[in-house]
Amino acid sequence: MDLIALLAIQVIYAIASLALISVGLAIIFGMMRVINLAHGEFLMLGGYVAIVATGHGVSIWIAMLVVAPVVVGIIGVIVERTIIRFLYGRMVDTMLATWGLSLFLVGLTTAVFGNTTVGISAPLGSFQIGAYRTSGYTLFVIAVAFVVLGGIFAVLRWTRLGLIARGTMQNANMAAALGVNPPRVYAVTFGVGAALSGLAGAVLAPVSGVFPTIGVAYVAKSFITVIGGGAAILTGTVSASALFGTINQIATFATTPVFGEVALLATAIVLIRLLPQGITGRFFRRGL
Amino acid sequence: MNARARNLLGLALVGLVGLSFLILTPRFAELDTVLDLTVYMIMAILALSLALVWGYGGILCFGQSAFFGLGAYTYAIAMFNFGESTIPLLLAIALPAAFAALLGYFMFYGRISDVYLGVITLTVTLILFNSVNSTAGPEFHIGSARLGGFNGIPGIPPLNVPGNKAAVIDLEGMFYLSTAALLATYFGLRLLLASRFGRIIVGIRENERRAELLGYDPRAYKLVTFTIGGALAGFAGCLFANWGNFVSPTIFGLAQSAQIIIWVIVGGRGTLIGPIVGCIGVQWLSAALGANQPSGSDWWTRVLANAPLILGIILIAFVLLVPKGLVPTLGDLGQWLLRARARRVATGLKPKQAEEG
Amino acid sequence: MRVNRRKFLQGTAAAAAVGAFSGNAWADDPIGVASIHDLSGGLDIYGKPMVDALTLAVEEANAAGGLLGRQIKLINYDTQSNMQLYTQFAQQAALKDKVAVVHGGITSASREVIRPVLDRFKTLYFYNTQYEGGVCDRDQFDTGVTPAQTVEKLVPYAMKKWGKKVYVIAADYNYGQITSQWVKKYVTENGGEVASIDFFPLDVTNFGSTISKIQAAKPDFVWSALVGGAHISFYRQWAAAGMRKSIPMASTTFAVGNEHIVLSPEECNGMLVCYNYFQDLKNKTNETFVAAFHKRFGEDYPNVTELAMGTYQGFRLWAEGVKKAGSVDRMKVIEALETGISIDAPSGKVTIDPPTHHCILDVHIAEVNDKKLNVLEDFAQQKPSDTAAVCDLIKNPNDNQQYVIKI
Amino acid sequence: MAAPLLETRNLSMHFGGVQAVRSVNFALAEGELRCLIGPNGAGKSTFFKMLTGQLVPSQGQVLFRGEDISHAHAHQIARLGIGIKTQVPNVFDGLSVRENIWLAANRIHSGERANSVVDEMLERVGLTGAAERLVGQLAHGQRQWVELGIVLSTDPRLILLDEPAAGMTHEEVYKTAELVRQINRSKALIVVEHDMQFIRMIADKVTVFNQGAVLVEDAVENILRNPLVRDIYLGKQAAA
Repeated sequence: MDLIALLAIQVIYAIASLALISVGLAIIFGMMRVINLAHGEFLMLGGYVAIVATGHGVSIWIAMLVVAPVVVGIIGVIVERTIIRFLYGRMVDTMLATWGLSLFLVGLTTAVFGNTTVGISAPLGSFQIGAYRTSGYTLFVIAVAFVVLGGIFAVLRWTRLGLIARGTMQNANMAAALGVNPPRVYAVTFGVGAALSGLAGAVLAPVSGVFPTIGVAYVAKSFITVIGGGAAILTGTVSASALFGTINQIATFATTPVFGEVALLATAIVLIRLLPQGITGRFFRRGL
Repeated sequence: MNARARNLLGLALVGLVGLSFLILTPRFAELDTVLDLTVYMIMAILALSLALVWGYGGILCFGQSAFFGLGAYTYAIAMFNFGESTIPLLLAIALPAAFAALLGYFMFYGRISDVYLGVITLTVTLILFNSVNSTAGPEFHIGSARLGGFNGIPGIPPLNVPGNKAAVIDLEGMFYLSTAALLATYFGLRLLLASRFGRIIVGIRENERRAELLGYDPRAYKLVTFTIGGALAGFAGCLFANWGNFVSPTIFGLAQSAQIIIWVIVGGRGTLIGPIVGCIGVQWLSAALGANQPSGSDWWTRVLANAPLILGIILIAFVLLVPKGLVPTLGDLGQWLLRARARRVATGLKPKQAEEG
Repeated sequence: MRVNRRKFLQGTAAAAAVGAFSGNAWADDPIGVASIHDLSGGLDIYGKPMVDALTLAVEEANAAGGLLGRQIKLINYDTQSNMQLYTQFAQQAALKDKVAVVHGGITSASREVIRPVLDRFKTLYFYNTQYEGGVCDRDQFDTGVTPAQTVEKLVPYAMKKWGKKVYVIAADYNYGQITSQWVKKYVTENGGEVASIDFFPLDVTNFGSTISKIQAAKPDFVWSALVGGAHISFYRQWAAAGMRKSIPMASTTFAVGNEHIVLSPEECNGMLVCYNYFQDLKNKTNETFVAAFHKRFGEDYPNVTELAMGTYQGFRLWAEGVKKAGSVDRMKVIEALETGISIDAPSGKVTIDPPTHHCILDVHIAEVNDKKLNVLEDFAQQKPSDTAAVCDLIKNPNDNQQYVIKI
Repeated sequence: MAAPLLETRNLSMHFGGVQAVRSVNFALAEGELRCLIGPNGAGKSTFFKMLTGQLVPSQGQVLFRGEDISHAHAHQIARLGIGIKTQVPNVFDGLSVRENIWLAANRIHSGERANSVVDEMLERVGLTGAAERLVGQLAHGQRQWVELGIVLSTDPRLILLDEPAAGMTHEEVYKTAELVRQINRSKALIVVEHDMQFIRMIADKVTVFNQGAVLVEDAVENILRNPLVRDIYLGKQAAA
């Protein structure tokens, strides 16, 4: 019984973390058709920012939930202004540019922080489920995921920014029609996407640790999730994460982490084969 | 001079340069240079395979490394079981090709296109990476070949002259073989692209729906293109396993698959010579950056002796400054110069004509 | 073909010849020493300290007047965690730089990539990392500890302290696979039982389900042979789940990548490890070494790792060999080293074991405590008994392979 | 009379809730030229898409020479002998005019024959001069001609023309009408057009679409007199 409960928590956690690491990319890709291969590095930067901030005596919560997203968001805007904006409509070139960016960021962090960086350990102790103990931090990550997704929903649904965003998703000129200059929209979008990635990176830092090359562990998985989800940013990410997360965890628990990983990837292939437009290409079309 | 003539001239030039390179290098270059060049030639074949599939077939394949790796592993495993390289070599081409055909059928006849192709192919290569990476235990072996997991398979026996185990191809032999193979691949693809088939796949890339309405079945053409690409990549993989006598799962990894795409973009899509140039250029660069590093821990060494940092900057600068890729840009430059010259000549003539008139 | 082979043979002959000549012919130009390590990419966490130690060793030697009156030139290659570059750089070191010796390779995979290349081009090779043991190659020397030297000591110590039921988790590659087998051997020999052995590829970061599995098995302690940056997350998640206090842990990989500094004390205090070297070893040589090291690379340098010391000692041993041989010629140096040369190193006395080309050295058991490694017990002069069981280069000098030792 | 060349049996198409084409029964004889008129959104283009296999009908059948092709792939239908020239020129913009035509000719002729066919066709559509230029760089009218050339080169039995005169200058319209009549000597055609002069120049029989259904089907002059047609079609057009 308690094992079931534990497994349930782990499944939900897997879904939550998958959604967290993907949603930033979903926004950037969904709205701008930019394949951001430096996505993993944005997450990595989030982690480092959180570490540095806590190192300077900032409360870990502020560091993770405020400082990290803000700083990485700013970095995102800078990247958009200096590189990405020259590449709109050239999806392939954005791939090369962001790959370069990812190498650059890895190199830079190594140069600045070296390769032995003192991490931050998970706050909130652990709690007992029957015979098992598990980390309270797990629940925190789940909570953050809910809040973030809820926030995005609210913004898309009820704010002007959200309206513009949805408009831009439908077609790029829409934004112009709405009397906003697309460059601004794009800069903001990229910034927001980066910020969310930074947040995710920071929140996951105490769990997975932080080192310059950790981005690789994230980028492929989140990219697959985003594409699997399809056009609609929110419903897409959530549904894909739910599907992949569940399968991944159950497979992992039944066998080994490797098979968990493989099961996830295999599911992705089957999914895209059955729904060539991603989940939301077929279901919840009205979704955000 | 018209397109056709320029085209032929180009071909002749490439052939000439290629052949002289093939013959002269081992006589004048140091052995280590020859060995480095060998691997560049091999990788260039891999680059060509994607140049065909993506640059001409319009199929964004993010997992070309899957076929490359399959080729390498197939050769290694078969080699340990057979000991004579003829069958392993053939298998290393046939198996990836068959796999590509299967995957291609699955994708194209499922009407999967665009970025979704990219993701599926990427996912496939990652699956291979994860699976092979977790075969370290002694229980994982095919015949007498242990898969070795993360450590990979070391000490792979080299190719031999077909039918004659004893006549092993030595290091220079490998150079000749790889370079010849690259040239053969290049001209083979040129022929293919000049053929009906080649012109049709380009048409499909340009406007799939129109091609369909003319009665061509894009799925079939893409499938064939993809399969050829797979075969080429597998062949390159086999040569690679020979060059280092070694193969490990990283061959399936994200970095490897991204690299191949980078080569093609850098060199220029829709050309064949471009990806070759891009491949050799990028490879040479990362080797050069890794060599003769200053050692120490001060901040400047950390920045200067930092291959990813520098490579990253170069790539970014490249996208922004040379958006069309190396070879096309050079082409444009040449055109421009010609036209400029033509203009000068024209203006130069005018007064004289006036006198005569 | 025949032409090629002839020319190729000339090539290698030349390469070898230079090694010989450079002993006397041009007595004043520097001796080339190549370093081939990952200084960027996933494995730089191990490579950087190794290269720093090697740099210091070379600088010290040069400051002391070099070798045979010649300066030493360190040629430093960064393989960027990319196997293809290992091959390319090994070839360059042997053929272009024509170095007297190559120090390099971190994972067993990378060693097995360079070893054949250097054998082929007759270049001496030092592999200075702790590894699974079994390599038997007269052209190569392995200065790192092998399982028989550490596991054999740590297992009974931990069992005496904590109990007889052990749960093993290991990185899914040669080192992890083989080491875990040694653990199993010694656990059973000491009358204990191994509850389970789980393997994890080096890029796994989510250990949630594993942790619950371990809880279900209720072992007396966990043996970790996890490796690399990603695996650090296991210790974090383990501690976050509140397990550190209830189930203790022992390891022969922990702290090699400075895990004990990356992690907070709450996450890893009390863990037992066993190595040849610890920065806090109390002996004269070590204290002067550490002082020199910090002077060169800064007081804030995190920690001199096992691998760094392995590399430092590797170079020192080679230098001793050169002095004894009075030449950098490969064969002469090998023969000199095979007389069983030993040095007084920071880790204590280190001696080359002639039949295996591995090292006889001291090992120490230490406990992690507030980012420091406190030595608890010392074991003098441990022999590489595992490799010795399969390898005797004195009897059959042409042996050249890595044995999988029957356990 | 003989079995029709093309026949549809209560052919219907709906996207979600929208009924684009509702149970259309339509028949075309061998060698016939039929004009299709109707206001925008009357379902003409959707109708064409179903005939060419670009859309699979929700209900009903398409029969071409007695064979049911409602579920055939676009390329199969093309091979059976239906060619289409879409409203917005659908050509290979990245290729030269010659290559465009060649891709079509190559499907039925091989080697040298194909090349000579290409030359003839270039002559016929008056693009010999522009043969080597990239189609993407041509003017709208010229691209129309290119597409016409492509369609003709595959030598289909039935040609569907979607607004061939759209965006053409006055004399180009005459030229087109001339060409269409000439084509009709050997092939059947269905032409969607708004331009009444053009229709008068080419057609004898006209089918009027409205709201996805066939409103009337009659000779040109009767259609022009038909009050119903006036207000739904011309009326709408005036309003538009």
